[in-house]
Amino acid sequence: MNAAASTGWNREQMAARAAQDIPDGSYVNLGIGIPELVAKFVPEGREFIYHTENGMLGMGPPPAEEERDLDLMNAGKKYVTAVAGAAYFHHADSFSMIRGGHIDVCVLGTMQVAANGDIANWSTGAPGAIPAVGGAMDLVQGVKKIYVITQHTTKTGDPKLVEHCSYPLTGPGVVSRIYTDLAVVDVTPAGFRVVELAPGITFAEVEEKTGAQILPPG
Amino acid sequence: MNAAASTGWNREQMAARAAQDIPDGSYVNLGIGIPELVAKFVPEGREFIYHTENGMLGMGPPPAEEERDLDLMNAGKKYVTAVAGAAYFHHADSFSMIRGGHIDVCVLGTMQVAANGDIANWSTGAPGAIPAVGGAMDLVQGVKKIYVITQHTTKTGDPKLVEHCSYPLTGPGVVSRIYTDLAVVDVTPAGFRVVELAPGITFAEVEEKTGAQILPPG
Amino acid sequence: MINKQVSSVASAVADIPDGATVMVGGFGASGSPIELIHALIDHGAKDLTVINNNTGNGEVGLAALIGNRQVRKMICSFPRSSQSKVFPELYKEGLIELELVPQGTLAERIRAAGAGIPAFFTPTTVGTVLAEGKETRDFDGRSYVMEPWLKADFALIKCETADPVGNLTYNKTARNFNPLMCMAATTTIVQTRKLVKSGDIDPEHVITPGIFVNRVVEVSDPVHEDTLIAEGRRYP
Amino acid sequence: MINKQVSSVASAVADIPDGATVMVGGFGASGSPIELIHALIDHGAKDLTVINNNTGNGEVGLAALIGNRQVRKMICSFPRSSQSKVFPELYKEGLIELELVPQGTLAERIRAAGAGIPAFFTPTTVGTVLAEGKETRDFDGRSYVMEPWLKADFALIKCETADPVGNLTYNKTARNFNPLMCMAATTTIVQTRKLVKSGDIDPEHVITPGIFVNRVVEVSDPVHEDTLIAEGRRYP
Repeated sequence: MNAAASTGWNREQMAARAAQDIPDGSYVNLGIGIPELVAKFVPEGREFIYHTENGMLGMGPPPAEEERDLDLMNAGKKYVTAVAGAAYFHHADSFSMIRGGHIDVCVLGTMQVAANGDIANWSTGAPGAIPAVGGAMDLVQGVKKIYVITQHTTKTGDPKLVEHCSYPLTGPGVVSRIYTDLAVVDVTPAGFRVVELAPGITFAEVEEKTGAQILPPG
Repeated sequence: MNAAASTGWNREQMAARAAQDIPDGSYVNLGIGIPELVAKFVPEGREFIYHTENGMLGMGPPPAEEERDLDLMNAGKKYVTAVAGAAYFHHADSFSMIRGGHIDVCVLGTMQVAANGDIANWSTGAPGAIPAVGGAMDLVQGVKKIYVITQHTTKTGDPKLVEHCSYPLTGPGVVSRIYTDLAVVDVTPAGFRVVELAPGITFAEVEEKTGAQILPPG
Repeated sequence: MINKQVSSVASAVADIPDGATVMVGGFGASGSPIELIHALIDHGAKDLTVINNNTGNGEVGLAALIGNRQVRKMICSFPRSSQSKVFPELYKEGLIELELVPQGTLAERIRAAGAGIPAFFTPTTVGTVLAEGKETRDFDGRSYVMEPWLKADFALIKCETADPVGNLTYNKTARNFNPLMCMAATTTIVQTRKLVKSGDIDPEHVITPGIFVNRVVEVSDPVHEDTLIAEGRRYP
Repeated sequence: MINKQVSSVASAVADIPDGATVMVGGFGASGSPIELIHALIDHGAKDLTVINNNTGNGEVGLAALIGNRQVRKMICSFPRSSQSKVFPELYKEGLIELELVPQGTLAERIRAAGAGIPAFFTPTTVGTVLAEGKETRDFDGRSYVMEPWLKADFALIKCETADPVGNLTYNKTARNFNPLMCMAATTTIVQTRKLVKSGDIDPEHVITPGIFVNRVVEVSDPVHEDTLIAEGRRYP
């Protein structure tokens, strides 16, 4: 897989890298898409407890098709399972866990992240688009640490790490760390700072593909 | 019991009279003291469900001493039982039932009631007294109908139905109806109005023992 | 004896008037009271304001109610999904209104209505377009938005087990908004998979105490939205 | 494997510092974590602010903690009862502070802290001396008082059954304030009558999910305040 390595991290590798930063025993909420893959890469010796905002702690992996329970879904409306030690609760209790600061880590996908930690991942703001926010604004305001996993640029090559979000915000100044295909990037008081480069990626390449000032590692 | 009748209602009779005004199927919260006796006089063919603010619907009568459960108490910290169809819940849910207007009737004792429905039943306001409010202020603001059972006058003969409460209020303008040893009295926009006189009691006697203008029945 | 059982879904919803505000339990397909919604379609009440996390899928349940043009306005957090088309089409034509509320704020506003709390402060939406026009306020150096309670005239609820006084239990994540909506509606109408005797539900396991429930109807083999959609069904 | 079990009540409370705010579960005698309170007496932390519905009875449990002069201030709804004498005596001598909060407001302020709600409006206390100095506001033509959340550094909790991840169930009306206080403290310390394996508590029956719990200690045969008082006991 040298070819892959020389062009950065793939989806699984981004998720695995994010999983490394989550401490043992954390309560974790995973967004839809790449963030869901984090659950496949829990480091040896650690245990995470997964929260799904539709009312469950202790969410387990998807069931075999024949073992599906139609009343056991996650927030992405996919069928899931329950691990030993799970608990069910209603939506107000579930969002009390979120808003009350009880969830340790939320890993989200995004459209844009700004250098001050602003995140925009719910709407393009395009006229005529149907707005749909779900629990995104609750999560970014309530969870202790907001991690983002995203490609460094859009499919058309535009930067997703930007000076200011052009899309409507999900929340201001909430993102701690970003895992892209090219690098791990922290949001610091001085703006973006590369923490780690993906194999074969240079800081110059990251800098070029970032839409804001970004500091080198160290 | 002619002698008793000629001097009005006794405690049991006051409670029984109040019970007559509570519709079948009502959710009822009974205060400590005479109000507790209401549960002994549920009219034939009716069923009330009792709420106790420390976390239970479907409270039943006190248990025999040898059947006490130390974890099953009412708000007055007396041991009680649970009827079929009971439910336990925490304090926030319990007071959601109260504050949210879900309890139909609350029957309380009092120190004073004013002609505008003000009630004062939690503190004499005396200097040095230790204030203790419990759930009284929640109940009077939240329950749909507030009924009061009380002697018409204090032990020293002072009126308890007054123009203005001299004691600190529990809540303003909340009382619907008062059951005393002498009469059933409504709080109306025009002030106190006698609805029914106890056997052997004249309106003149009620008027004399009331510390505010009071209207005759009819 | 108190008995909140009614004989049919039709009679359970028969007095819902035109113009009513109706909460509908469920999160996507799980916990959605499909039989009660279909009864409301048969009943025909129009000009409804409906509160649900979503806007239904396919052409059954809530989506069918919307498709039947009985809904003037939706209050929800996520009005589109992979299999929703009825609402998006009407919305784009300007034929239905939308009030978008973040999911946690929606849950808390409903709970507040049930708990007699007319307003509360939340950090959710601070600094976003969804906070525009709303009162904001700082507590302990952080900004919060004031949100009002959200009440309804009726709630349509799905549960697993009910007794005659209206105590309810739910099944797994089908619980979701259902217990909250029970608290927040003037009249709460419940379809239950099992109706049991009073006393058969352990008082420790009751999720919704009967005080929040007005009517219970047994629907012992409820359909599921996902199944209906997989079968290509539509209602009516 | 996540395991929140600690080996003794002494180690469970060992890091509570002087000046801490401590919630103590229970309503009168029911649900009161007597063994944890006695461990706090042995530990000796002083200058505490304690939140409980009452102020204890006799000379055991909370009353003993107060009597041992470890409490600077009580926040409660009902500081006197038929068998309380420790608090009343200290209060009359000006040796302990009191913040009186109506019971429902106390419960809701604690729940709000756990739910990330810094303030809410309630009708309770409107028009009374307990509303003096507080912001009031009209909604839909009725007046309400604004109340702030109420947080704590530690909560001492009693439950019936716990598992290693901290899921809890309670026994009857011993539930009361306990689940709310679990949500509102930075560190929640639980004594449980039974410690069971993970998976032994049905996920449908969990009252407090483990996310709200930090430490669990098994106290398999807990004493009860009423029994101790009947026996004329005092602590230490």
